[in-house]
Amino acid sequence: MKLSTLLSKLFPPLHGWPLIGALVGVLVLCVFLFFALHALPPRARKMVIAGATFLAGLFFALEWFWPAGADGTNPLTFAVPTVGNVANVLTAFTLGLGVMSLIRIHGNNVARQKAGWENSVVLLAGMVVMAVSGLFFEKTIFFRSLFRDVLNSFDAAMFATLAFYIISAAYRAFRIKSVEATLMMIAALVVMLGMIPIGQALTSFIPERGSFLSLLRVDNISNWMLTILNAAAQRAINFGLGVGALAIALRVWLSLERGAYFESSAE
Amino acid sequence: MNPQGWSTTPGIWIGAIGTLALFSLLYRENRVYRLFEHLFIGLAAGYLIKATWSETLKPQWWDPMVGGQWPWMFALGVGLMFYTIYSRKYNWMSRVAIGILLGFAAGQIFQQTANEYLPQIRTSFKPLIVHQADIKAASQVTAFGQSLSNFVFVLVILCVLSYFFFSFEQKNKVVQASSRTGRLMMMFAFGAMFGATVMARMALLIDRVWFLMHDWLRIG
Amino acid sequence: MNRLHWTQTIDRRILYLVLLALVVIGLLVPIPLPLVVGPQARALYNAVQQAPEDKLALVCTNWSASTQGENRPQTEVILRHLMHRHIRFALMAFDQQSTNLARELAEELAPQYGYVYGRDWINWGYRADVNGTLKGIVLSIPDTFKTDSQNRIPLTDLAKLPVMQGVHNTKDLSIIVEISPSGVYKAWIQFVVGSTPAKFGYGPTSVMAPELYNYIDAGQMVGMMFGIKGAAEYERLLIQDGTLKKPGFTTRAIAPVSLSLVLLFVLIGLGNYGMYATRNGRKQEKGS
Amino acid sequence: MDHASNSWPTAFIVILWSLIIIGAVRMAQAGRRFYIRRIAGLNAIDEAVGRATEMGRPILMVPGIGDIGVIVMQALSIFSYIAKTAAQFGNRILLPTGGGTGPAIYTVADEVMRESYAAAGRPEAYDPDSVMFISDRQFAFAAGVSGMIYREKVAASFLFGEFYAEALIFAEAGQMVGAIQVAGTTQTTQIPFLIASCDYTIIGDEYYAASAYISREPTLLGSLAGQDIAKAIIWLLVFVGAIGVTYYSATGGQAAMKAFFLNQWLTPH
Repeated sequence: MKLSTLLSKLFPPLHGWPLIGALVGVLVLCVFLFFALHALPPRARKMVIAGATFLAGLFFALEWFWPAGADGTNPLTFAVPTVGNVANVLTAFTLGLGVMSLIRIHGNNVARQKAGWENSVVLLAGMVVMAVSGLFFEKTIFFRSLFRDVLNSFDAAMFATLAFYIISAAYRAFRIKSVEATLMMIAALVVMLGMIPIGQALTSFIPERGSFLSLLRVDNISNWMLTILNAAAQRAINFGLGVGALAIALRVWLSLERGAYFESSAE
Repeated sequence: MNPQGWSTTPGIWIGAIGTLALFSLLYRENRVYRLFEHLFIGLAAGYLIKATWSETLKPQWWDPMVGGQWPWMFALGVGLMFYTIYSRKYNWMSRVAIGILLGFAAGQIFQQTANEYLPQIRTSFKPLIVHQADIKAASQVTAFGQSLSNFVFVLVILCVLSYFFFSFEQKNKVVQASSRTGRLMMMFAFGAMFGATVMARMALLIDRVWFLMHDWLRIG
Repeated sequence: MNRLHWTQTIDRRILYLVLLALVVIGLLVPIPLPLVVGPQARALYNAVQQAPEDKLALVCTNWSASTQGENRPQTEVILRHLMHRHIRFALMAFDQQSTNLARELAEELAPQYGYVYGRDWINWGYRADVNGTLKGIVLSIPDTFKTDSQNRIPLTDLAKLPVMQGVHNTKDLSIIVEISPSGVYKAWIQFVVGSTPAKFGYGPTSVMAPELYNYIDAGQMVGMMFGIKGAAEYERLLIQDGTLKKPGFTTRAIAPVSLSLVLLFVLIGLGNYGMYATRNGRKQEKGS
Repeated sequence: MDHASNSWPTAFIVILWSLIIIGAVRMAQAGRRFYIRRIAGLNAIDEAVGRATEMGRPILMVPGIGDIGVIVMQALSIFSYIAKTAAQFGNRILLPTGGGTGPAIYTVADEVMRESYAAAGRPEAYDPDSVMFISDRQFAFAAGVSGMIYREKVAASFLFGEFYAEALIFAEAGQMVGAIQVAGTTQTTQIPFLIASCDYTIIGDEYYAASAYISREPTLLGSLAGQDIAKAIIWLLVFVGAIGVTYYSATGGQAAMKAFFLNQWLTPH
């Protein structure tokens, strides 16, 4: 029997009262499991955490390593979207923690009338107005304008400050102080020259193609730097990052990790 | 002042004043910035609540569950484990839920590594001597130029990789030279990346200034 | 202290003010800066110019508010060009925000060219799954998108959506242009480009553009617009052929872009000159 | 490729790397000691904390806006070391979290900071308000954190994690208030901006070496040695591959060999 059919037999879809019964039943079971888990000794708790981590990872690992048939799927493939949804839903449940963090800090500010408490009022009011109008009045001009004209404008404004910061960063950093700083500066200047008409005009007397010299056009040099030097350097850096990510993922998955969060035993 | 010349949409007004307020941080931190910073965070949090419900929880959890797929209720059980962090006694249980999230992320690493990095290794096998016959007719690159480019490409990869060896002392002269070259090549690459980003950032500023001038003040 | 010392320590607020002034002036006063139309923009223009009129063009957008500075003008010139040539087009997106932003842009331009929704253009809407969607449209567009996103009318309902006449899969497209700040082009090349006679063009942000030369060189992509500069080059071509009567925002925007880059050159030059001069000065003081 | 069976040679290499790394970790846990070379940027962490103590101003730690996963855990592991030092000297710390999974990261960060203070022997000094969720939205997070940098006049700023365009906003804001800044990110495209604005920037997988370097924990040093061997394999593959392709393209006649080398091996089907 296929795993998917087995699962649908084990957990048949229910409707009406049986559904409500099942939902309540699951909740009661969860509460029971909660206290059962808590009764475990510390060593077993550690194993529960390690086991949950391992099993969650095992699904994706198995699904990938299990040879696929001619149709490009294996017996686990059907569950990939569902497991992806589970991950999404679990992450979504953490939302309350974030909102509680905001409410705690800013609610405190307001309650104790700390300096700048008015700002905290604005923050909380903004949150309520946006959430309520989004959840219940989604089709209104009010919500659309709040989202597009206000929130999006703020996003774009903050993003645009980068134009200023990039100027001051370049002005300060691109000095001929060391070999490294100089190399960075030269590369940046050549690439920027290749982008503006004035820079392109510098070497525009060289024919665009067909001549050996055309490689010396500013735009060609700039392209060469970006596609050869830059691409190769980035690729090598990313190899290291890839291996590093693989290593820490393996350590976390197999509970071999040591350091913050992992070394302490569950009390 | 001609009232018709001004946009009347309150949203655009708040957006425009907020834009100016957020820019004002560039001068110095001030009360108006603070006000709009908090408004921004508040609105973003409100939108997060809305989006979490209508884009994730409702379609992926609530709808299927009330549609008959009752095992989804277990997700709530696991999800509530996160909230044990508020209790000294039970807070270890949040680690089970976090562990599941970390496990999901970690388990996909094999596929990610294979998909992202292995093809890049393969495409790094570039011929160091290119023959004219192998060059596409339309291309303006000469065989010599392509050979040189390929040689530099491979050399840069090897040098930069050698910079990232950590677990032995780099005493050997060849290794030292290679690692140093790798570091310099990286700096060159970083400069190129910096230069390539400038124009995009300027375009964003111009877009915002245009928004202020055109959509808000209706000039230009 | 050396009298050139100031060139090393200009207050950042002055830099910011100068930049802002350059941008405002550059937008207000038309500054005739030379603009070289590069081969990539020209190739994309030619591809749209030569795209068959009896087929549907596809414009895929993935940009949101954060990169609209470059991607919006690119979308605008492409849509204007298509509308001027009376090629019907479809919009699609892999970004939720983008589907609204592109639709609003199309709604803004449509009346100028007498375009009617459902007859001359259509919005297929947004899909999150890139690979699945692209694999899907190669086989069947109506099966993949099912309905249009505006009115939820089935794509097969040709009475209500005559724009979909004769459009079954990617073979029936006249040209594909994606405007995007992200790397979705790889999926297009992997899944779609080989399946259709339609040419594939691109509008990347200038950060991403350098990645694409490879693909243009390999013929997998017909051409591209290099960020805002590319959009301005494209607009220049549209003015030259009479599609556009007067220059739009894009042409205006290119002057402040160039000016701000020149400002950066000047500043880096000043900083280094000051440092060099101060250093030399110090050496002389020691010597004397 | 959706499955390992699309290209077994590819899967083989991934498995080989994994086994080498796990093997090195086990060796380290069994008592074998591994060496680690100097990483300049990381020595600066103590200096930065010291500066903050002198100035009596807070220390900022930002774990980026990436989703919860291994990159964030790595950042928190670095921050845990910083927090321990800060706890000993009585510095205030600030740890804002953001990104799509910001609330989940907030949970973990809160635990890690609490533990770090306890490990430093000063559990009472931990202020739960020092860890906070700001926003899932990239630029709302940027606005909040840069406001914080200016208002609190942070003395030291540590940016470790997955950063995108907002990296430069934080780094320049820190620069403006005169903070000493140490940064590292897995997003290579942001490294140039961090180098331009921060005092010390660690590059590439120095990021993953950081926790081993700081803690000298045998497990992590072992893992690092395993990673080095995996990278050495890449080095060899690229070297041999390039020479091989050159040879076969030079000899011309062996087109079949070339086709195998270039097109079959490692290419998913």
